[in-house]
Amino acid sequence: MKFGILVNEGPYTHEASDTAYHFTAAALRAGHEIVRVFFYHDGVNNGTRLSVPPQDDRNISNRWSELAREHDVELILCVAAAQRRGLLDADEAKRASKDADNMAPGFQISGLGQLIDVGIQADRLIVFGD
Amino acid sequence: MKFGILVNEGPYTHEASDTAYHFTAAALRAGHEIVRVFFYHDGVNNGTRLSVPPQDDRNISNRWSELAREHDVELILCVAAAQRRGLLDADEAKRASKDADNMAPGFQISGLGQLIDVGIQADRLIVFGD
Amino acid sequence: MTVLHIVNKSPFDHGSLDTCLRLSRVDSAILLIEDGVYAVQNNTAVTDTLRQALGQHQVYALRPDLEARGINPEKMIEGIALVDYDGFVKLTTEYDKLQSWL
Amino acid sequence: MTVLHIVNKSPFDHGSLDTCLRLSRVDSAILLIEDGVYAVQNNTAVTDTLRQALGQHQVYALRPDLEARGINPEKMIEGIALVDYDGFVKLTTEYDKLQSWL
Amino acid sequence: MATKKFLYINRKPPHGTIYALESLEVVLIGAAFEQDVSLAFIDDGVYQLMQNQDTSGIGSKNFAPTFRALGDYDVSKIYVEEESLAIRGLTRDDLMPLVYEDEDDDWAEKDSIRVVSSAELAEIIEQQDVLLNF
Amino acid sequence: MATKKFLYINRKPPHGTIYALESLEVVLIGAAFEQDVSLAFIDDGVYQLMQNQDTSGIGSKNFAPTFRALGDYDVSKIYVEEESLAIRGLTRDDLMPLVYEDEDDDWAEKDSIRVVSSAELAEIIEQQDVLLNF
Repeated sequence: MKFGILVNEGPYTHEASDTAYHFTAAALRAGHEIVRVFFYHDGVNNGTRLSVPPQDDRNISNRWSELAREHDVELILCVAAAQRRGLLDADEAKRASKDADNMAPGFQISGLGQLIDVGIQADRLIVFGD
Repeated sequence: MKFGILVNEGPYTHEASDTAYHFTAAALRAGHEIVRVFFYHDGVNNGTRLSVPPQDDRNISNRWSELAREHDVELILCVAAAQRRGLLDADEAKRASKDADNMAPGFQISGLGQLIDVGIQADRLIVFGD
Repeated sequence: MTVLHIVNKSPFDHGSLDTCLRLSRVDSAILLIEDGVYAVQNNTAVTDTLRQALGQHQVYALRPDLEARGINPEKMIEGIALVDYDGFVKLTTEYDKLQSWL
Repeated sequence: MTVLHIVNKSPFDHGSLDTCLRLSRVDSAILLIEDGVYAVQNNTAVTDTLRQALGQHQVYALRPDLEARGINPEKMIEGIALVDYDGFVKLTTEYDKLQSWL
Repeated sequence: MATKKFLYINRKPPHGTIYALESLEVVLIGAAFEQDVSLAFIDDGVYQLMQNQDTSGIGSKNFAPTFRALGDYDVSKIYVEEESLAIRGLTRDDLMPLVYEDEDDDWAEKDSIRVVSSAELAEIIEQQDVLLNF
Repeated sequence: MATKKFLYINRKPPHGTIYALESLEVVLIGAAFEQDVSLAFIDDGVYQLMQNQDTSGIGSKNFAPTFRALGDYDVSKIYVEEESLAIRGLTRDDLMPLVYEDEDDDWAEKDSIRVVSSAELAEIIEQQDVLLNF
């Protein structure tokens, strides 16, 4: 079955980001297809590569990046939500004349249309949030 | 009177960050002293310099930076909360071997002791959060 | 030595206002801000709760938050005092400590 | 064509569970996750609500979230089924659409 | 590609958090995809449609007027739960007028807002393909 | 510098959000400042003290055992609201044992948790200098 995943909350702050990860990993284990994980609202903060969590804690951003690498899962940060919150890839940083970017590997920035699109394409869209 | 301000939520996502700003500005107008604004939990996200809000919206990080410059207000991001969420100054980035930093001018990174300290020093500590 | 209690959540989806009222002494005051200001309206499911509170506490609400939400001051429960941000700051100097019911 | 309703908030501080029950048709199912799992315990202020829900809906709860919170399955209201993440995924394939009451 | 029925469920009040504003941004973008779109306002979500919202005092973006543009985007099914209005002491008149032009009725201007009971809304939810919550 | 009375008010459940964990980090750091510290657990905050929490299944940090260290940090006044326990079907026995050694009583081990009524807690709040909420 084809799944779409929407993540509305940031890492560590809300369990939504953990639950979404565990659900996505379990769906892949069961042989389902993940069409896309779309990060919206504070969810875009999952895509930072600057996080330095305590050594005895999980690294949430790395965990998503590995999922993308190992299973070729598309991880999309909403561009408008990401700009508001200061989550930029190199292109966005350049366009906004910012001197740094902070997006983690495996993530991409795209428009809200990708959320509607996954709603159309997927057999099930599941929302994780606050 | 001496005020301490605690901000627990990130910019745009929660009104707490706006209310804290308006309160701080009003306290300064009334001639009070702001001992420190301490940013904790997602509040540390107020200190990013990479935010690119829509042109017709307020720029929350800039607004704090200007307050710091014009009124010499101390803006402190909790180091542990900031590391978890990927909010780093140049020193922290170097220490963690990260290739970028994202803290806005006027903010400083320090420990949780600064929150207790402002609780002790200030006549009033006010908390803005979710 | 008394407390200014600050409530910032809607009383229709959260228990913050109830908890505040349960744990506030008679002479303390209550300030409604952000989504907490929805409690001021007349003819709602929490109007009786707020009327009772007004018998025991001075109750304030932050005017800019009311205006943002389109709440008509004429439809407000009688006895609630409106303040702007300057008035908010003044209140925090008049009470000895501040309790934000997050 | 029926719905799996997902509730992730504590029923003691939020109205999510009440709204879910008010707006769910008899044959739909309910899955409690994250802080939503606090609703499963016996002898609480929401136990009656959940018992009534069990008469109309299949009710599930996410076991890892129960364990994280130290909720003893023996103190759970009878009739609630526990699932792990694999079971969660399986449920979402068995119901036609998913409604997260955020 | 087949048309799907999308329902946006709005349960949060408008200015304390950004969910309502960012949810409306999705609706506007989504309108270009020509799906069968409805909106539901439940619990504190009904406050999003209040008349006379003026955010100048808190300095944030006033997105309430944008709801009035929904009719032009062919978003004309806006369900408001009656019970949610009632416990908040509100009636239809406290909400903004939201209208659309009905192309099947010589472009007559019609009311987009439909106040519905909980039972009706439960049926509407069951009829959807995709349920979006923010 | 004079000693102030700090009360940390905990009203949020432990694992759905990070507030409880980060609040406990403040308490531990604050202990070094030798102020007069108390903690209150109210509403869903009482769940922070539940026995047998095991977060291995959700993969997040299990900080519950850290509460047991509070006695060693001279944090020994832990108030739990009775009404909050009651509506959750909980009693003192559902909570972790938290103890401290009383230096004024030949280091006898004593219970840190004091289950109090709403009225008592309202008085305790009034007696503080600094009220911290997260």
